[in-house]
Amino acid sequence: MNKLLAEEIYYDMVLGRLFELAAKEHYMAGDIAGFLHLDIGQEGFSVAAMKAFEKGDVFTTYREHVMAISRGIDPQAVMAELFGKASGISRGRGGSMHLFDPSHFFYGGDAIVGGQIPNAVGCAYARKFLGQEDGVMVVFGDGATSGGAFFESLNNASTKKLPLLFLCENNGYAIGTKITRVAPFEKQAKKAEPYMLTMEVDGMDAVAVYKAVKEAQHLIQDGHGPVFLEAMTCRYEGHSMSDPGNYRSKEELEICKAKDPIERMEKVLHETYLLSSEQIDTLRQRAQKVVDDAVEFATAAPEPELEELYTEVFCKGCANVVS
Amino acid sequence: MNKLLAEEIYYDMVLGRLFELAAKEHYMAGDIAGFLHLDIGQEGFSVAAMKAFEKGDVFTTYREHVMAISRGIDPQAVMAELFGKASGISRGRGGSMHLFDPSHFFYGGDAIVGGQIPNAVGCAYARKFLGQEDGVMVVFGDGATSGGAFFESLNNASTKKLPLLFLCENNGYAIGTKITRVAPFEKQAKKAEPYMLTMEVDGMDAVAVYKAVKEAQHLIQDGHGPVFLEAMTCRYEGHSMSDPGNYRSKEELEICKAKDPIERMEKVLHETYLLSSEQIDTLRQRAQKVVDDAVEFATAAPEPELEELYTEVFCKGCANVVS
Amino acid sequence: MLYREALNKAIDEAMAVDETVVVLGEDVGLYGGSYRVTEGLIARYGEKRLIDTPIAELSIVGNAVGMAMGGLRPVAEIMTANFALLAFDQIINHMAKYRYMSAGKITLPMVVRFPQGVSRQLAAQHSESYEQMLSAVPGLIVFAAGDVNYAYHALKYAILSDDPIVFIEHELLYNKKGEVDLNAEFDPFKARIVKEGKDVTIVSYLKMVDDVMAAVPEIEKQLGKSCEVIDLCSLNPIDFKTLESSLKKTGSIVVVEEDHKMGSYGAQIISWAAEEMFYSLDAAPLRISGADVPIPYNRRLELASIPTPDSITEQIVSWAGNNGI
Amino acid sequence: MLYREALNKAIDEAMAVDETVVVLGEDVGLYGGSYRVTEGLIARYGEKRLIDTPIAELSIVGNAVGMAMGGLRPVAEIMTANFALLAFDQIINHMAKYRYMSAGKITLPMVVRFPQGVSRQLAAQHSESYEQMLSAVPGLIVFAAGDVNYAYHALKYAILSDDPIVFIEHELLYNKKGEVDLNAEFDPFKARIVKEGKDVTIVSYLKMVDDVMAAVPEIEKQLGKSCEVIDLCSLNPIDFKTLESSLKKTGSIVVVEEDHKMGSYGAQIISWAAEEMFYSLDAAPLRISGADVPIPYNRRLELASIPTPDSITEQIVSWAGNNGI
Ligand SMILES: Cc1ncc(C[n+]2csc(CCOP(=O)(O)OP(=O)(O)O)c2C)c(N)n1
Ligand SMILES: Cc1ncc(C[n+]2csc(CCOP(=O)(O)OP(=O)(O)O)c2C)c(N)n1
Ligand SMILES: [Mg+2]
Ligand SMILES: [Mg+2]
Repeated sequence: MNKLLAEEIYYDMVLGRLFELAAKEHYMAGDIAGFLHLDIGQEGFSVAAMKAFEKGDVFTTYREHVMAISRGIDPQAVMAELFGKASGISRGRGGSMHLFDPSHFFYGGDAIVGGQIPNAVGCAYARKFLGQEDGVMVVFGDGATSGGAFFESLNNASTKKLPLLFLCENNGYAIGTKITRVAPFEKQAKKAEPYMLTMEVDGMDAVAVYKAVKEAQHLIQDGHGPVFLEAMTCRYEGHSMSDPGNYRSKEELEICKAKDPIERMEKVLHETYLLSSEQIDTLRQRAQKVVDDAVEFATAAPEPELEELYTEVFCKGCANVVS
Repeated sequence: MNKLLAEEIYYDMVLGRLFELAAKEHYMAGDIAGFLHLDIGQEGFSVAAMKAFEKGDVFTTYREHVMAISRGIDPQAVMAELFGKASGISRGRGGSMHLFDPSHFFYGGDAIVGGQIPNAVGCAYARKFLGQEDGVMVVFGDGATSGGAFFESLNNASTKKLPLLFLCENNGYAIGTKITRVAPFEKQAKKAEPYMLTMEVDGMDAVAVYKAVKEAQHLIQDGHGPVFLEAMTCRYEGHSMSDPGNYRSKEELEICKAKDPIERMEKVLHETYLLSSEQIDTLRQRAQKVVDDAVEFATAAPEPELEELYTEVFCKGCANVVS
Repeated sequence: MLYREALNKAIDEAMAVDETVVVLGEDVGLYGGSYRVTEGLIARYGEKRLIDTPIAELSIVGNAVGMAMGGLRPVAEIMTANFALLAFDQIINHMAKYRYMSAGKITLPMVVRFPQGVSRQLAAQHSESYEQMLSAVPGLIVFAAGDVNYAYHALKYAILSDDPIVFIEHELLYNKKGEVDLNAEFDPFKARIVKEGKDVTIVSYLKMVDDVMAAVPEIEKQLGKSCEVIDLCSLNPIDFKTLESSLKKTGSIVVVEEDHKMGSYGAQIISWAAEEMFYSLDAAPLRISGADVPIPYNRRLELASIPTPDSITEQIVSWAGNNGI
Repeated sequence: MLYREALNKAIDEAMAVDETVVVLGEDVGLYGGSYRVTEGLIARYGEKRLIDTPIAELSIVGNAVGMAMGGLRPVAEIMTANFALLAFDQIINHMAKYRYMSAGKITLPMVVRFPQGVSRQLAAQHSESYEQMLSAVPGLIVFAAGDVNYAYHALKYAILSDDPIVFIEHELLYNKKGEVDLNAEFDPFKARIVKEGKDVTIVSYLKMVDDVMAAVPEIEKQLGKSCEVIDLCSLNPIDFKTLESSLKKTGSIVVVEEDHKMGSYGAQIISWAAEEMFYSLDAAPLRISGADVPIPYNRRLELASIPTPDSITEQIVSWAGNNGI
């Protein structure tokens, strides 16, 4: 990883953290509603995965703000979406859980746990069919690894040797349920073993995640078939803003926070890339500015017109055809 | 296996074969309709599994006539069900695919591929909860091992260490689709490896199936948790009466028929248990008589009354309650 | 008592009287349920009876069916209606049919409960209503709890009954307050006359009952007529008797429902009225429903996609004008 | 040409004009489809475009959604309606909603097709109809092919259109004969007037259109009135214009459908007639539907569970008597 990239990753992580903190603040202020799932603690994972999987398509879940931004979607359009505004990336119709941007090959934002995985399989089939060799990455949580959609996808992707990276973000919890209470083992990669190569990485270490995803993408691009990569992470906040998170002990949370991916990356910048504290600070300030601008933009952005309610439901032609 | 049991298994296999042949005949004569899935070629598997899994609950699929009979359900009630008669085991409402008899702990006859598997998981939970230690066996085809219901069940049964035997009847085909064309490997037990002990058996060898199922049942009764047993079999007929079965070559079918489980068991009776040809013939004749009686019974049995259309839909009380 | 407390009480009491009652679902145990309906129960009844499941709705219902076959009385919770779609095969092909297909040999004493409807900006994948689909499945009883008293009595009835029952709750009702009348005889199949009236029959259920009641004073004021408001309670079977008497009295019927209009549950009620009560109708029936769109996130759009007290008032008043009421 | 041949021709021609059209489903490739709809296509277009899938309906639709996102035009076949329940999450939460949720950024040019209905003694898990459920989902177009000409034109339209479309066939129509009119302009959204008449409007779709047509001569004879028979064709959106003109002419409406009555698709049509056309109705509308029971195996019971030409005649004649028609 060169210095520029390391900086970029660090910058995106900070941007992600600050974005999430702003989202939290504006949720509490009532500017954002619905379910808001913060990615705080997992920025290293989210950012590094997006940076490493350079080209190709990405499918993910409702916990996707940081990924969306790191994928290149304008933070203003993301924040405006959280605010439900017409300038949002989904014109205020999707909200926090449903950020979509095909121009960035980002089909994120499925709120049915595991539901995006078969979609990613189909997309991988399509891309291979069309001779597009970049591959597809699907991100999902540990909670998704017990549902039929996930299992069917392992089987199908493996049968067809599809260029698909299964990237499991294992933060140990599905809302309040510890994965080990509802699965026979702790690491879910085991479920993929009959079907494909599996790998594990420390999801709190952005550099490691970057390398692992890069390696996996090369494998799938080389026609190796699907790969399963599990990243052990942890989230600092409750599942969503409506979850107080009482099921985790203070100690558990402390251990988790001690691995903070941003601090870790900061150390890397210092020690490996010899950035000064001032240089790092400049990056932070730049990120803060972007977040502040995003909030300002979102605040000022217009509400969707009421006519928006009825657009893009049916085909454009239908109404005429019938009448 | 003692002689009596060997005879019994052989007798049930012949009974099964003759029953299926009679069903086929009466389907062609128009006495039976709908989908009729014959078990010809697989009788060794079906009978031995039922005999071995003595107590406990059995869940299975639409290809279940032979299992039902071997489980102890009166062949007359089964044949009458195929004829759609009021004396049928499901009073003519279920037909060939839906034979149920809780008094024999037989919840067979689900026609949604894989649909019975989560039911069996739940039943195993209930039995364990209630301190009933016989265990549950769920039978399904190779075609069921790609669907979400199956996978979720492996995971759940394993997490809860349930007394459940997953018995896969792998006859290599799901209707016209060879399993190897739609799965990454030939033997489906591999899919269960992350979750439980897996075993394989020659499904054309009744003695081997008997032993394997016995062993598996002991394991699950001993609190070992779920076990997966895969039996390699083959069916002689098309998938159902409406399938001409053109997707299999003559040679493939010949190879398959050369392993005939009945002939094989006959040899065992001769060689190990020293039965004479006459003794074997007597068993055959006895079976033929039972099948003939079943057909006669089914033919003579009354059609259900038209009022039957509306019984057992809602609770008995509802109508009154509302009125 | 709050609606969610009433549900909790119903489950608690059913578990106390019958040891075979078990609850399963995502986060129902340690977490106490995402809407706190099962709070505290795991402490009382243990992990074997409060079963936290992984996120696998097909299995939640599929296992419940098997548990019922194996001698238990499972109460399955699906976290939100939308996820119930993953279990539709088990609900419709299994839960609803085993009794009939087996000629009554199999009974399934089980309940599947879930919250549905438009809450607050949960967007398209978390805001749906499925009474339309599930009430149309022969073999299922479908209850919809519109108030605290019904929530308690009907859920307790459902758990202890031998029938497969779908029990629908509404996302926005969990903190609704109300009384539970423990002395009254209770019939969960009976519609509830929320308010008597003589000129217009308004039929509703779940949260829309509250919205109707919020609209009624203004409607009555503007029209100078009185409305009879009925909470259907049991969506299948339907208490047509109660509807019939009301309709005979008023000569008109309005259905108010939150779900999309096209093919809605309310169409069944209007269709019944037109088919069976045609000559008692003095006016065209009216159906007030949600818009035929997936539910949008933005609050203005969201509110525009469902009936509100204001839009109910407006539509009824304008309808009354057009129909000479 | 047979109905199944018309479907085959539609798929074949769509595959020929657009290389991104792919077909996926169980036994659609080598086997040629369990109702022979895709027969011969694998020889022409190869395994990459005729994709035999394992038995995993959720993935069949879920993969099709992803294929459409990735640049293909998938045509997914579900072997029988009942199994589509396993894919309801993908159909309803994904296929129907991605366009709206993404504010139009994602388009899903895809078709999900399946046969439904009561065939011949296939019993409760193989005899169902889901137009009631699927027509109620905003974002999905639902076509129901009642004849050979429509089967060809509407399927070809569906495959080449950019909308997510559910295409419903009927188990008993595959061997139905008919002409395909290749010259006519074709509008898949338009209802088809199967027979003109002036006294009674009978609305139907899929196989029931044939049963209605079989009943009509006797009905007309007994009543001395003439019936207008309409095949809806597009179940969502509905061609209300055609219904409206007919109803204005006849003053009465009968819906005939195979599905269970409770909450049926036809309730939507009757409800519309009562709400929107009340003052044009001279008689109570009539809905003739299947019984509210899972479909039994026994042939007599099975026939008793659905409308037949005889029962249609009987019900319409007795209704006409009661309503002074
Ligand atoms: C099919 C389905 N079931 C249940 C839910 C409710 N739900 C939303 S997120 C969630 C937990 C998911 O956990 P995990 O996959 O580990 O992701 P994380 O939130 O930890 O990132 C649940 C149960 C849902 N959205 N979809
Ligand atoms: C969910 C579902 N999908 C499709 C079908 C149609 N179908 C019936 S049997 C069958 C093949 C099953 O094959 P397998 O499980 O190997 O059992 P076998 O018939 O070979 O014994 C299929 C696809 C079904 N009944 N259920
Ligand atoms: Mg998690
Ligand atoms: Mg098979």
